Amino acid sequence: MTELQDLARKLLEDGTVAVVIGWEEGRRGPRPVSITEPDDTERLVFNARCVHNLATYLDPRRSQVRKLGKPAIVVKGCDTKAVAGLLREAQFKREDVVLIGMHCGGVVTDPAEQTEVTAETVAPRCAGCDVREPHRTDYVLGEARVEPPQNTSIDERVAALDAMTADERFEYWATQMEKCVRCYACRQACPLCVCDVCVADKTVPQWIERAPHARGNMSWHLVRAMHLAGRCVGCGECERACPMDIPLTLLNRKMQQVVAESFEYHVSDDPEVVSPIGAFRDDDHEDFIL
Amino acid sequence: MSEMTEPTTEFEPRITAFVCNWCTYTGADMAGTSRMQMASNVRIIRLPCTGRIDALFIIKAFERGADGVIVSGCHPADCHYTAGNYHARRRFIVFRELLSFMGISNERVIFSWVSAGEGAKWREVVNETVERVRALGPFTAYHELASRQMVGGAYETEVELPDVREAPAEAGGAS
Amino acid sequence: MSLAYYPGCSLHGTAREFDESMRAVADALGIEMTEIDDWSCCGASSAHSSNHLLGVALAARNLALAEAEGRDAVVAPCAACFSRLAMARQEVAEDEELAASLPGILERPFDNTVDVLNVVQLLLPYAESIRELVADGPGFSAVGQMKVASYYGCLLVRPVGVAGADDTEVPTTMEQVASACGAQPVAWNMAVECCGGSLSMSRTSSVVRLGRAIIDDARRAGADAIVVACPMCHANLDFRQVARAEDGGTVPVIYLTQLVGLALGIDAEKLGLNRHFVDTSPLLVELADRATSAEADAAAKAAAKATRAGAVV
Amino acid sequence: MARIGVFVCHCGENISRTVDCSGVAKALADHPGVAVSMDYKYMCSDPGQNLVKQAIEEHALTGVVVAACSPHMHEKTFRRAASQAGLNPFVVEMANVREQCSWVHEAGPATDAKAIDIVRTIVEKVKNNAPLETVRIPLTKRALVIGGGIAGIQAALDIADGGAEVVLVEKEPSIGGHMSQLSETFPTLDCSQCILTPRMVEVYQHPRITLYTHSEIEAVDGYIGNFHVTVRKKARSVDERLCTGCGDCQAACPNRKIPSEFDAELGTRPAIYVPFPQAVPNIPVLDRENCTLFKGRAKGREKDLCGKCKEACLRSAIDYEQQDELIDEKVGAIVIATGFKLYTIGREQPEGLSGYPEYNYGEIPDVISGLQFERLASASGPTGGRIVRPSDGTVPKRVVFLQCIGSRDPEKGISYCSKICCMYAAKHTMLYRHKVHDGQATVFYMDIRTAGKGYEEFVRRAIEEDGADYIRGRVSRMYRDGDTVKVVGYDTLAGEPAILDADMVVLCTAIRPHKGNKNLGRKLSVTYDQYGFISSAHPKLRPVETTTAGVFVAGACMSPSDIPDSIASASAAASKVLGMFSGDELEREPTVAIVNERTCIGCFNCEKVCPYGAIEHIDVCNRDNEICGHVARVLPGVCQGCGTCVATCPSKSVELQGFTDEQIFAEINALLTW
Repeated sequence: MTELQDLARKLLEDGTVAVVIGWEEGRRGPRPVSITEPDDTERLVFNARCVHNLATYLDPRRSQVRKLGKPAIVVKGCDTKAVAGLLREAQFKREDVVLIGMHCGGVVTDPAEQTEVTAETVAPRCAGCDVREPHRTDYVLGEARVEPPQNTSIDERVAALDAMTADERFEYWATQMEKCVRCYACRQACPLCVCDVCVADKTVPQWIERAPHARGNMSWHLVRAMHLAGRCVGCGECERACPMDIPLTLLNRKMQQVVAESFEYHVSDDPEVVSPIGAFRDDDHEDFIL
Repeated sequence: MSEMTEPTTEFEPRITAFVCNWCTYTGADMAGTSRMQMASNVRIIRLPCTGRIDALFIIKAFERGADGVIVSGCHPADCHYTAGNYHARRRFIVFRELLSFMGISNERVIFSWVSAGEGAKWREVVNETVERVRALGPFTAYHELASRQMVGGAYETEVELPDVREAPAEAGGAS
Repeated sequence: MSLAYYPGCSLHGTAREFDESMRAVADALGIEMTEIDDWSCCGASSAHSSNHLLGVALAARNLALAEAEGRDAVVAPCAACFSRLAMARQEVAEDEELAASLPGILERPFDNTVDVLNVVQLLLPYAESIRELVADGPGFSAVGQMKVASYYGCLLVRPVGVAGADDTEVPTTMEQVASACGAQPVAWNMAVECCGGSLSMSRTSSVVRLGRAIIDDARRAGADAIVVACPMCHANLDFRQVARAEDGGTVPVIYLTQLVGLALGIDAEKLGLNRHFVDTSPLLVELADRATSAEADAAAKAAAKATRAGAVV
Repeated sequence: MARIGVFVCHCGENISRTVDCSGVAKALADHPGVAVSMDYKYMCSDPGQNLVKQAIEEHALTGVVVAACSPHMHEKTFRRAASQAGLNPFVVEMANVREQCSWVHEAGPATDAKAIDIVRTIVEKVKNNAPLETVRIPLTKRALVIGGGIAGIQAALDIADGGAEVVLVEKEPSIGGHMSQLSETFPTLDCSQCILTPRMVEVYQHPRITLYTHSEIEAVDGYIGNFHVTVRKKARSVDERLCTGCGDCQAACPNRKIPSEFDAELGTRPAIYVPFPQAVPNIPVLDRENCTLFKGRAKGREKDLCGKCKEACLRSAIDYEQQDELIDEKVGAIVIATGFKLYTIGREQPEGLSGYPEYNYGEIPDVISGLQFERLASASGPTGGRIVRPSDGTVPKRVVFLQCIGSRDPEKGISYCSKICCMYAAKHTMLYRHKVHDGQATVFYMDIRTAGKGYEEFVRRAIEEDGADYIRGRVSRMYRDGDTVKVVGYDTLAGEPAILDADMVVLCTAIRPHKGNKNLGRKLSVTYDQYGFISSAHPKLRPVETTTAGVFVAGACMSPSDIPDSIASASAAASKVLGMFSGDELEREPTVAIVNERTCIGCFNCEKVCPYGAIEHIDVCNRDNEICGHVARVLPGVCQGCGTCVATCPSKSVELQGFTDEQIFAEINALLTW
């Protein structure tokens, strides 16, 4: 931990950055913090309970963070994929951000109750993680970590839904959509949802019904999943932020699978890798087209 | 929607077609000039290119009670704008899987390439879609989503899924 | 590939030599074919022109019998039988109702799994082995000297899709078998011209006229003999030719199986070559002389080359 | 509140036969926003259009919906009428109740309901139509003509005479196309060279025409008024500035046995050659595939062989090191005039076609094509105009012509009629009779099609005065019979076989487009039909325009044409080009995309999907004028209005005028409101 704190102090003291965004111990587990004073850097921690994806604070729309000046943020491997996503869509320039990469041995699913990474507590997104050692960051701290136990429940839940008939799936999602209260916490938490005026807020024309009944909600979540297809890094923050426990990551996981199968595209942490949006191949499969 | 004709015994599906102006719309015109009789359940909305056809249109059509949606445009390499249909194809590969994952059966969304000279093929697409959707029956489920009451609804569903995190036992304790 | 043999009425009657040569060649090449037990008429001409179902059912009965015997394919040397069996097989394959009704009519199971081969389709895959057998034989064989015009007629190449893979206008499969035997096929124009077919009785004058045009063209092309693979063609060309001998020279007409038999060294008598109306024996004698003189020239040339080579050294 | 006029057309009875037009008009009368709703027998007629104009003035309409035929037919007509009455043309829309309703459904309540729905949808759309002004973009007043046949030559001359500059690109070493290979042309029998070569020289000397021969189109991009073309000028191995066309190099070339393409393989030519005496430009081309020197180089020899042509050239114009040249040209309009080639009856056929086994795939001596007969009859031909048999050079006494070889024969993959064969076959019988007085020409035909001016009389003359024997029937088989050809046909009028012995047989083979049309079509995003002919924008109303604005088509590359057709369509295309060049700027439909720069987040996904590169980055400054971000902006001149960017933009910050989200939202609602 001290390695992180010393680096943060040095960066703040010699002015390379104006703020260091990381985690500090909070009442119910680590919580994001932005540190501007060198003395406060010893509050920084990093452990298996740091599940948040701090890349969301690089969204240019967060003017209160931008006002603080050039940021350094502490990122796990999966977070760098979100940073690459933002770079791919020109939201900020790479030289305007300092990335402090941390070796990561997997994180827990619920930071409030769970402290150690075990077979039961490991987060589903850590299964098959190929970025335990983050690439393309300015610094890499901590030591290499062994592969955590694999929790592939999310794939099983997607497979279980796939196995259902269309009507059963419709019934399942209809009941989930009834719960949604349209608080848009999922949009707020997502590092890649960066629009100034979201299409869900447009009323002329009101493509997505704003009333929180199941129909409006289904349309909202359909559009959200479409917008994240080929972009979502699977950090799971949307589901963790959802007050009504709607299994949103199932939708995004399914989209990841479809994009991987159809376009051989896996969300990558390299901003140079072109996203499938706007790219096409002559031989994209069209067996479903008459 | 005009006042429904007196309810015939057979279910008459309402199908919306989003078609591109240069190929399928002209193909439908050609079916007209060749007097090719076809089912009258399809209502055509003309757009410059399949590239312009947004997933939102299809969602809105189902929201408003369409029983089936046709999306049709130029064959690959024939697009008047050279690449509109390629982008559309890629978009619909993903959207179609998403709809099916959400439980809206793929049988209700029909994609096709119909060129300006294929009036006969357009008639086939229309007739085949009408029969296919008539067999599936009306799709009021999406429209009636709005009237599902949340009171206790979500919490009593016994839909068992492995490892679905149990919502707290009593209702409303979601903090 | 277990084969059933369907001789048909003509191979047991006027075309006996086709049957004899077929069996002889089959033995020589090691092709096992067993005659279908209790085979019946294939429904040629009379049946299928009067009642469609009768024509198909008659042919299907034989296919059903072969199926019952567990055969993979039926060999029908006579082009008419081949055409009827192949047509029946195709129609049953395309028409479910017909396929469903046949087992009742035939009073036996029938799943239409048996293939149908004509004699050219049978021998073509054996062309290589014929070539090797001929190579082992005498260096200058009679067949080696024979110039042949292969005559297909109609049923061997038509209708398209039923009668095998050859080109309907410019067929080449019989030439391939003939050259495998060492014979020299000639380029001529009447390979698929009509021989008059079943008008042999009702319009004999036309049949003779058409036959004469075919024979003249063969002779002009320098053919020693015309090779056929259908008893009807043979009858119209061989028998009718003798009836009007005064019109011009005659050309022997032999079956493809007889040509292959000769090439494999089988005795002409055993192949039924003596049964033709246009006598084939003078041709065989002449070919033998040609072979010997050709052998003599070759020997003389070799000797001369040797002396010249000797002189140089 | 919208004040929309609804006009339901009977279209004579095309619509009213199965749709209750007055019922539809009545149903729309009390639709919210509709000020007036009427039906009329012929809306597109003058009185019909006047109805619209009066209604606009009387009711101060803010929108017009004409329920009639397809917008492809009369959208322009009614938009012009409305603008004459002072209403912005872009608030006028067509509701297609003819092609997509009355013509394809039976009369009945369902059809009427559908017609009402269609009209109501367009009314809801028009409520959201915004008045738009036409887009003006700068225009390069230069035209590119692809193909130097008679069509290309005519188009180039007309455009150049009209005052605009022309770039003419021809694939062969000389312009002239197939017409230069003809001996005499129907129906006037005047010598092809005499009427063609002056035009060719005119092109060569025209101050406003830049001519590239032995060249091809490498790439085209840009859009109407601003095309950017790359021409590949293939190496001729001859320096054009120095060469005087004296022909010494051709005389010196030892390799003279190469079959001449110009003589349709009947004659031969040297490796360095000028295709025909009157070639324009009269500058030879070195055929590097057959030249011994280049073949040696290809095999890697250090020392060059031969080199005779270079020695013979006094002006040392021969240059073996000359390479292909890529030339960039900026043009405002393009005319495609790539002409045709002939179907062959041989064994190898391109995909979808089949040869003629009945005629032994043409492997019979003295069976030649119509073009080869032209070369035999032509004074500059391999035989100096003497009609002789290619096999033994003797004069044929009996010549048989076979019409419709490939054409009108779906079995062979070509269902259309090639239009010119009936005429040139009759011409051939005349030429043959004039040169071989005791010769007998026989023509096997299905139907003689001579619809042109003076055409029927021409064929009657061939039959009555020049003794051509016309037999109606097809030839079922043809084979070599000794040294003549046995032609086995049938005379369907006499009802008996027609079996002839012919000394020579001429096959009038079908006209086919060049294979190049396909990738040319891709480069210019121009559509082509299943045979490969370039498709025009509208077969009847816009025959010489293509679906791509600024690209026109002329001559046989769009359908089989004779010389008068090619000239007419070439001049038509030229007039379209000159019409386009008449103004200083180009006016374009305003259906282009516009970015809402306040909500654009600068992700530039729109730029990734735009096929025309019509999106540019612009800087956004904060209050103290520092650049704090970039947003997208659409170039109205480049945008073609496909709308792919609109569907790709997640925040809906870009709108396509004419097909805005509000309009489509209104249409969906009108159709399906529960």
